[in-house]
Amino acid sequence: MSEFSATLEKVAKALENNSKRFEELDSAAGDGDLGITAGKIAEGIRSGISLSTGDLKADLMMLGREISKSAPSTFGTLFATGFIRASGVVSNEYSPLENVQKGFKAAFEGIAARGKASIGERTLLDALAPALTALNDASDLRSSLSSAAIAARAGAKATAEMMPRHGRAGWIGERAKGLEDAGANVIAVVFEALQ
Amino acid sequence: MSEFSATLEKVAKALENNSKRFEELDSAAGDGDLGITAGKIAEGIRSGISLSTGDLKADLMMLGREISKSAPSTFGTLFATGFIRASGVVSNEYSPLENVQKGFKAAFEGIAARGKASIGERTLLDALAPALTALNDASDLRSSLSSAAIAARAGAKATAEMMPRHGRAGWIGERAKGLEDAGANVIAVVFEALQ
Amino acid sequence: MQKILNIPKEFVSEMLEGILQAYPTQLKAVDGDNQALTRADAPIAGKVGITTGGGSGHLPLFLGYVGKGLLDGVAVGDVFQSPTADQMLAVTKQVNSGAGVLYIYGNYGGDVMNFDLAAELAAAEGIRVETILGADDVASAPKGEESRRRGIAGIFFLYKVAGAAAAAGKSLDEVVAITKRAAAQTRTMGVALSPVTLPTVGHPTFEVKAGEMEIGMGIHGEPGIRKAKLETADQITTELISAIKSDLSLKSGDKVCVLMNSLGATPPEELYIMYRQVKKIFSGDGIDVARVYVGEFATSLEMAGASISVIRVDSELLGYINAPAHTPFFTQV
Amino acid sequence: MQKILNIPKEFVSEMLEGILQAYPTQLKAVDGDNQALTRADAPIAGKVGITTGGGSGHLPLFLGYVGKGLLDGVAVGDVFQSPTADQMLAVTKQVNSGAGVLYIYGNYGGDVMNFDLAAELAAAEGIRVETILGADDVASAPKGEESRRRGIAGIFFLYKVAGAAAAAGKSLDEVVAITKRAAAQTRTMGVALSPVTLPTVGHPTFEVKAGEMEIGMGIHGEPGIRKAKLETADQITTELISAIKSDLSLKSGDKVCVLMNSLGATPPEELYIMYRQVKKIFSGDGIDVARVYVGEFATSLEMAGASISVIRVDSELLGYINAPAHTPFFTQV
Ligand SMILES: Nc1ncnc2c1ncn2[C@@H]1O[C@H](COP(=O)(O)OP(=O)(O)O)[C@@H](O)[C@H]1O
Ligand SMILES: Nc1ncnc2c1ncn2[C@@H]1O[C@H](COP(=O)(O)OP(=O)(O)O)[C@@H](O)[C@H]1O
Ligand SMILES: [Mg+2]
Ligand SMILES: [Mg+2]
Ligand SMILES: [Mg+2]
Ligand SMILES: [Mg+2]
Repeated sequence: MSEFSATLEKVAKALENNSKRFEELDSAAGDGDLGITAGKIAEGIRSGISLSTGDLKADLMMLGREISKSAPSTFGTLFATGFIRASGVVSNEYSPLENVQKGFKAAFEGIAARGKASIGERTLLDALAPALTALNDASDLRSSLSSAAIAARAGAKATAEMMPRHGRAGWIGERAKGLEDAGANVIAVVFEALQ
Repeated sequence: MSEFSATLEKVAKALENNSKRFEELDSAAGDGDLGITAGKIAEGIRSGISLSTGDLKADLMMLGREISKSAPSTFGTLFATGFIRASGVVSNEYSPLENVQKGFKAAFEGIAARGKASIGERTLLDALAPALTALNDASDLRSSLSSAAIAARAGAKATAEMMPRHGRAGWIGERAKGLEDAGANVIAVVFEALQ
Repeated sequence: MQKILNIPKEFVSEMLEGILQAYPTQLKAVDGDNQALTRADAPIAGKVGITTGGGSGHLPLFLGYVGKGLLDGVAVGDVFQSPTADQMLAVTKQVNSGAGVLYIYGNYGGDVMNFDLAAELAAAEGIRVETILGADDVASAPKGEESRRRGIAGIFFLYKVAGAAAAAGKSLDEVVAITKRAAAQTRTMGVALSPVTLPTVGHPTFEVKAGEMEIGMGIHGEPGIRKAKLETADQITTELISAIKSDLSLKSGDKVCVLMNSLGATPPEELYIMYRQVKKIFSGDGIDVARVYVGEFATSLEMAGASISVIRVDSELLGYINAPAHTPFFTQV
Repeated sequence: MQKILNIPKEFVSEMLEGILQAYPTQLKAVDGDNQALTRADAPIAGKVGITTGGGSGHLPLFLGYVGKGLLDGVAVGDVFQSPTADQMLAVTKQVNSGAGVLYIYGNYGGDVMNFDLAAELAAAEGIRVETILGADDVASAPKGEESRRRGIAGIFFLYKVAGAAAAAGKSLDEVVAITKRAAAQTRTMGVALSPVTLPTVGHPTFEVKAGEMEIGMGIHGEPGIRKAKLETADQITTELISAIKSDLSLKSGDKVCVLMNSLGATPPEELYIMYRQVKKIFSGDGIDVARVYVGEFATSLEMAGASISVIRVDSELLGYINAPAHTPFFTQV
């Protein structure tokens, strides 16, 4: 298994290990299916790994397609969109750090466009945006990923004070306050697994 | 108000006064609507009285039509059928006793034909049949009606030991045993009011 | 009582008002009585008139089948109650074009009494009336006592055959003959999963416990043949179809039409899960399903449960079943 | 859980199996995936393809509107869940005859994400895709925030208009323009009287207490705008119609079509009682009801409750609404 695949496997495992927590958060403010979605994303990731060709661009596209097939909920589709958009910008000519930076930037922009959400609206973007900033501020891959993990976690924490406007949680408004956003938590877990 | 109308008014009142009892009996073995039906028959009788012309034949037909309009349940329709069939056989040329005997005979036959029930099957027929015999055995109107009332009541009592085969009670079978038939009880009340 | 109602005892009159307002070009009331309804264009010259009647609470039964290619008129009773003989008589007179009238309705005491009386009064006015009863419920009486059986959703096939034959210009005798043939080939068996609440009563009038079911319970809560723990869709379907198959002596090579009916609250999704099993059984037996209807055809307010009706068809019966029809509640092209 | 089921998690696959077995001449699965369905005769040469999609549990939504004069294909999700982008893509490719494809579906996050992704992938394969969202639920967001509104039963009118326009040979741009006009004129408002139970969950996923109701609750149990004691049919109807009237700025002389929809367990009898009041209000306001539909159009399994949809029509929109259509679940002549 390539290093890339091994890292993805770590992400899949982390998603499974935390599915209970995701379910709890999504139950409180949404419809409680984010634990299931996390499990299905893990399945999609594994199925993408098994089809891996070694070509980063093709593999990211494949991962996105497989995740979208196995996890069709809002979050699953946004997650898959990130891979598909990243696929469009990575290249073998770039350094790993460059690919990570460009890939996550494209993922962030694609997800924001697809979900039509803005920063501060209590979504996964509120964990992804600070992580992206941290990635860009760093000069080597290792430190970039570890500071991104810290930033994503802080971002997820901060969602507890935000009013939801998107997804099913958007319908409950004020009542969500005090609780962290479920999707932002998934992002934090993903970055913690990547480092 | 003619004597005929006054007698019918007594029947109407008796039906209303006993509606609770009819409801109880029909609830135990049928669908519990016989109390309501009795009230509606009383209404139909009063509406027939109000349209009375003094011609016995025409008045019985009118009573039957009015009862069938206001009380469309099984029992109401059978009851109405009795009046309509009686209307076909009475005549101003007969004595009151003859008219009572011929009228109830035609009513009995019409009800039996319409309901396709036989004696002993736990229906109103089991009160009406002994009453009819008593009417025929008597030689004056007064005694004929009083012995018919006694016979109808005894007939109604006897239904407690019969297995129902008709109406909604037919569906519960054995479970009806020990209770008198609701419709037979109505007949007993009617004859008690007539005497 | 989770019902959208005004005054409970006005349930039927308000419903009928709404229906007449919804379909003013298709239905009309006879002599201003909304409980005596006919096609707006009745009587149809030269056509045998077909009427039905029965209590309310079973939509689309009974009035929903009044329209082109189906019935001409209907007498509408209160919830679960027979309409009056007078109402049926008024409908009869309105739909009669001189070709005679056929009554088709379910085998319930009150209805039989009233409609027999109506037929008697109509005959006295010179209208020829014939009657065919829907008595398709296998669960309501054993073989040999078919005439005691209640009528439930299978009556749809009788309406369809009679309506199409009459629309095709058949005489009263011919319509009677073909409809009798349809009745002889039709069986239904159902299962109830919940009771119903009559608007004027306000609480359930009988009981079906959560987690249980009653096989063969009637659409007014008449006792069925077996109470049991709620089984799987395949088990229930197999039991219903087995009873129908044996009562109708279905055999390999037979052709049937099937009607999957919800009693009200059971959603169509569940009917299709059941149909999957019906099709499996019939395929295994070499029985050909020529047509299937799935939906609400004879309901009991908000009762949960379903029934399966089967009619064995030859090409003539199938031709009539496949004929077009158009009413406010049922359209087939 | 009073449901007729086998294995709860096979609910959707068994239902789809039953549906395909019931209508083999009308529907087909794309590449053997029963969750990607199209008309059996798709693609129709030269015609704009119209597809929809969404979660299961809402029959006849969504797949019930696939057929002549209506839609060409549908992606079917699990109960209350979006289908995948891949399924929508497969349907898109199957129904595209070269004239382009229009997506019409309800405004729910999961669906929007997936179908936007599908559209993106279809575009990459050279298929032109346009999208119009059903967002008719007045209760789900205030005026000024219409784009946040959820789609419920009013989507029927969008399907009807788009389907008829496409069947009449209109181009994709023309179909989009007329359907947008229909969407701008359509509003729905509903009331829930009971919760629903998802087959895989086994107990109600939200609460509506006996004797209470929730005005504006969504068809998946999304919170409404007002919980209250259950009111009369006339009171409820007046509240729903008032909200629609003011949101749509209906005025004397306007012509509308009305759709009275049961969420599942509420029987048609009650819908007609409500319609009586709708008609009374509109008559009083000088608003003309050109057509009314009454029945189940967008349900939520066995949920009790109802919704009222209104579309303001001109003669072009009304012409498309009145055009014939024929699917396994909906026939209009
Ligand atoms: N429009 C959106 N843009 C970005 N993120 C979103 C959006 N809608 C939902 N999310 C994220 O998805 C999470 C919920 O995902 P999921 O449970 O799959 O959605 P749902 O059940 O609402 O369809 C939320 O916690 C939020 O982080
Ligand atoms: N076929 C029948 N022939 C004679 N009497 C009958 C018949 N069916 C029912 N009855 C009588 O009618 C009574 C019930 O009447 P009712 O409550 O109006 O009928 P249901 O509720 O069954 O329609 C029974 O107690 C019985 O006496
Ligand atoms: Mg969720
Ligand atoms: Mg979800
Ligand atoms: Mg009774
Ligand atoms: Mg009764």
